[in-house]
Amino acid sequence: MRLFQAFLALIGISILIFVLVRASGDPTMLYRSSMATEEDIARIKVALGLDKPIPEQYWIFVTDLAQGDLGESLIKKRPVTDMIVERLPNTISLALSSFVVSMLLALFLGVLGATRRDTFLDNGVKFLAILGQALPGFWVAIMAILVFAVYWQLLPPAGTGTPAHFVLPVATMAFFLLPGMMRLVRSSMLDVLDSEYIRLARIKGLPERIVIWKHALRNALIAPLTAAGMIFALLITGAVITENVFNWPGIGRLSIEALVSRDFPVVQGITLMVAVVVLLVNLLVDIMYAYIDPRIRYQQM
Amino acid sequence: MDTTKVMDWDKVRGSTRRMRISSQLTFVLPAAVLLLLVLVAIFAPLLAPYPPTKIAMTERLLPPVFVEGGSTAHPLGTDLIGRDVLSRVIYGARVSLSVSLLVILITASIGTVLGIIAGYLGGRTDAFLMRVTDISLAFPGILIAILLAVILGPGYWTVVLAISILGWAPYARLIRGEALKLREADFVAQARIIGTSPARIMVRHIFPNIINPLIVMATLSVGFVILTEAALSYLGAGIPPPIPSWGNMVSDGRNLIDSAWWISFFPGLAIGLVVLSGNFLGDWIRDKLDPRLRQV
Amino acid sequence: MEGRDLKKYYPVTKGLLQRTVGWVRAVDGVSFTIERGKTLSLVGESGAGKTTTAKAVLLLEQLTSGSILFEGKDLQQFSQLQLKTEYRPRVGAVQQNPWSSMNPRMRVRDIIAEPLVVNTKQSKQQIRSRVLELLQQVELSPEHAECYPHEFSGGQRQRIAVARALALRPSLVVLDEPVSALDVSIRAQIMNLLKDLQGKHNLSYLVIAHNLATVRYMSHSVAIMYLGQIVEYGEAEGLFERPLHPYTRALISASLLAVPEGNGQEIKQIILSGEMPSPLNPPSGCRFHPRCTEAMDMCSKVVPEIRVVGRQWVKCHHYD
Amino acid sequence: MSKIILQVEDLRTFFFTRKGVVKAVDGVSFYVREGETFGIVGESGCGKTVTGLSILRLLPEPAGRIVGGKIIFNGTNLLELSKKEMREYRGRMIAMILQDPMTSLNPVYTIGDQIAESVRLHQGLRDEMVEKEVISALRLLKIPSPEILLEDYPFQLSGGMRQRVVGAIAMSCYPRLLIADEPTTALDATIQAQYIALFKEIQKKTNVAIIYITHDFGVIANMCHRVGVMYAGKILETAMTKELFKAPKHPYTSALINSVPRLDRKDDRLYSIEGQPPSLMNLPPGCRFSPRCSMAQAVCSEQEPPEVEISDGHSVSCWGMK
Repeated sequence: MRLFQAFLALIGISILIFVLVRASGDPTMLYRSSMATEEDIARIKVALGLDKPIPEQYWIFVTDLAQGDLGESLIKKRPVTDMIVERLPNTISLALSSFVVSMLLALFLGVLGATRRDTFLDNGVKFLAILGQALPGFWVAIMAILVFAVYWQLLPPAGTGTPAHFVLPVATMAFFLLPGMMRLVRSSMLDVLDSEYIRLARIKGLPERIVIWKHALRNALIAPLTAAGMIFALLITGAVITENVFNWPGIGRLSIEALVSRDFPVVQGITLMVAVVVLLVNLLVDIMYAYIDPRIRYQQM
Repeated sequence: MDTTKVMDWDKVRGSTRRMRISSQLTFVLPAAVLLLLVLVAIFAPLLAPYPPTKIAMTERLLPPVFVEGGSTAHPLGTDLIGRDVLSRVIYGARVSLSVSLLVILITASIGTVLGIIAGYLGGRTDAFLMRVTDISLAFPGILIAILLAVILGPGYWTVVLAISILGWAPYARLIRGEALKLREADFVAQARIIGTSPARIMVRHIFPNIINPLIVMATLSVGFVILTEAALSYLGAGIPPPIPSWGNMVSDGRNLIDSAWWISFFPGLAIGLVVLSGNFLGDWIRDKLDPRLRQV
Repeated sequence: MEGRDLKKYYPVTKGLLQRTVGWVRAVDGVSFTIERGKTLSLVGESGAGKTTTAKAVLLLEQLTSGSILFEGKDLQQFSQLQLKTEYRPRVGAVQQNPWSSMNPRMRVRDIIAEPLVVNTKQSKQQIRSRVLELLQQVELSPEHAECYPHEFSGGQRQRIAVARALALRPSLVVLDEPVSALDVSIRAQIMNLLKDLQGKHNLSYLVIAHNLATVRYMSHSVAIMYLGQIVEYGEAEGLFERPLHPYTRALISASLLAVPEGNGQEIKQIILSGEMPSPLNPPSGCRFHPRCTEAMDMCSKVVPEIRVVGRQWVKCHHYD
Repeated sequence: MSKIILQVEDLRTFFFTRKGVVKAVDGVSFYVREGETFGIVGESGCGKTVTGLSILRLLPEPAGRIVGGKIIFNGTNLLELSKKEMREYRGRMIAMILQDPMTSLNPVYTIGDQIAESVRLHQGLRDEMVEKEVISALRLLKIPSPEILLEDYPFQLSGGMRQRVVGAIAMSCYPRLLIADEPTTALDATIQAQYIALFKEIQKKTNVAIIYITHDFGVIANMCHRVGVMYAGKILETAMTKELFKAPKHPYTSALINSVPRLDRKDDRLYSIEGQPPSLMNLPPGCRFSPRCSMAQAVCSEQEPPEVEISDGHSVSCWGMK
């Protein structure tokens, strides 16, 4: 059922992009140089399959996609797929490490904030979260470079290679991701702590430690999990920005390089690939959901 | 949690008074900042010492006045081609503010209409609209914005369109949730018993009851819109130079960070200040209008 | 008002194609009569189908089968327009929860006037004077008209709800648990008000309730519902003095004060075993037999017919 | 007479909110004997639930605080215990059943887990023994086929069955005192009758003392030996149940009893109490019932009436008794 819906969504997105591509004007415009003749244009049209009817064009577009063929870059004249595959590991390593760091911190600080409300620690964490939500990520990154790389020269300002190169990008990403995630954990934890079954757990005489980390946390995770899709979207957004600030050779950087040179197939390819990943992530979330919440597990059986 | 046995009366009184004062501060300060922003944006030509795009190659990369070598002629310094940073920050307010207002107007309207329809009518309409909303929420919007910028070319209206495409879904989801709750409310059932038409129910019974969350959401999204606009402009997918926008100004300074930090620093600070004010004001309004949400 | 063999089944669907795999028989053959100026109460535990029946009367639910007769005319013969102009205004409703039954954004005068605005073309002046008249009838003062619902207590709100229900001068008012959300000390006020209004305007009431004592105080006749069916029906006095159906007896025993003032002897309580089964798959024969303390062999096999005993009727094999 | 297990003396629990101080419990005293059921009856918001939570010292922090009084359980003042010592009492010595069975069980753990947790914590048993204890707790609550139920999640059970599970959790360590906060209000009439009969039986078996909190006089009459009638944060009258129904002394008690319709007789017109209960943030001076009392004298609105014991075990706080 879920798979079916994901499949439908994929078709929807592919149609949307297809329409966007065609609606954006005559694709031959992109190839046309001032010296191209009418015949040249017609030739390009045939080469691109533009002489065929629209549904057939869409079919070709989709079958190409299904075979992993995302077209060819206008500038580099290389298959888009190759370009993405080449850059992907960098993005994954950056996104994954940032995600793990911020998730762990969010859980820890969120729970702490909810259980020690209005203490010095809670207020400190809240203050950082407020700053994190207000200051633009790219600016924070630049200022971090200024302080840590230019003045103190502790860390490299940009690029990849050593573990030290990870520190600033991951920290900026975490600064960007953490507030939202932490707020989610904190507020859902507060909701749960207010519930009757937590009261009952305390009536049983359970120590606070068990009440919170066993009874409350598992229920409190359900709400943030519904937002996992959004967190993933945030992760990609963060990656695009961070990669650009730190000259990190990932797909975020690639997409902006393509934007600058108006290399349409590359941007389109990245968007499509991300769409597929988004759907996969959401499927994964559904599975995890069922693991945490027995109500859903039993419904589907 | 456990109960403390002894009570300190004065301490409790003191803390409630402190709470009241700080609650007023969280309204007055952000409201003042936002009001200032509006005034600055409106009167930018009067306030700015120079035209924002005036190039003066002889006065390149001047530091701000309080740094050695700075001059009062350019209180916040100048950039690579001698444009006055203060003037550009002032004019940048125009972009941020107008984009915010437009986008919030568009997204709030679309979201409210779709949300009420989905929530009240329910069934297949609801299922379809919410699936679209979910996908839109789960999709990294920045890529759509970049895609649009490639297709349409960067520009003011591209930015408005792109952020609107990103921003309507949270409204739709919130309003739909509220409408769904209200649909089950007894007073809506009562209206149906009386024979009120669905349109009248949606307009007269449901809409007035979602205005509070709508206002809260709109205020809170000032921050989102300004940050997104800035991010897009920073990436080159937003407001194109030479029009000053806080985002593209930070970008201008990126590669000069080791020599002229002020080019990036001040516009970023402006963004932070405005977003912070928007968030605080939103929280304050939420506390006032919707005590249910106060806990968080 | 008369209900004849009302049935409401909800489909249970499953899977991708929303295949119907069964029916929830929420209301399964319910018939009743409400006389002018009298009160009929539907009594039962949650899931007995009493609320669904009331919703059908209020046109909030489409019946699967059966017919409702209003002042001698079958509602199915009414056109949409006739329903709107001739039926709706004649039937009012008061809901259980006075905290949620009013739009918090409307003033009391607009709340009470809403039925008039939607259904009639009266002038502002006419509406205003009618609202004031209604406020007076429910013992609220005219100044209250300008207030918002949140300024009132539960009891006062329920009075406003009653005023709204009476706005169009209905002949029948559906009262869905009218006092159960109120504080014990406030309930009597509202019940007395409802009785007074009934006498004054010759109103018919259809009361939905689970509290038997309230029902006895309010009603002329009573229908005891179990699992979508009426198992016993009759005049309130007779039914409470001489309950026939074992389920009625168990219900009464469950809600009696067990310490009578005088003699101090304890009343033998009837404790039922088990819980009400799912209406998706009701038991064969008499629907009550799995929990009945007096069940016989035939109870699980043969569906009991209506037996008239005195001025009440019952569906139970003990009276065959 | 059996031993007094719990004695509450002049308990005061206040909530400190932004708008002001809510005096939820304002000078409540009562006691409970072993094997006895003491009922606390009152309208919503009169402080009866807060009284129950105060005994366990589980008030919502930071707003709710106990500001005065003693709670003496089996010779120990619970208010003087450390947090850790207090935990030793909860669940093992004093248990509590909450009102709404739909929300009081943790949705993500099985029934078996949730009962076993208590048993393991307080009795320090090995796993096989734990399961035995859990099953015997379920048996005590007459839950059919307990072995199968162990693996079920709360959402798979009906409200009545869930409330039995909550009862099993409460009784799993054989506490000396059980606080039952409207445990049957959310249940249907016939299920309520089952539940009450069940607890009467359990009380006979285990000699547990019960504090039964409710707004329903029917339940009080059915279940309790002695009753305290609570109004706006204070117990106005305490008596044996039979005596309270036969000869209520406080005007509030008699008004309340007369305003409830009776099933065993035909009432022509109910007595109705005028007005509303006062706000706990802003109590009237003198006797808190005086503004609504039909027998109020001048002194009633000036000074708070003292508690007077008019006969053995029957005490009233009313100037009319003087």
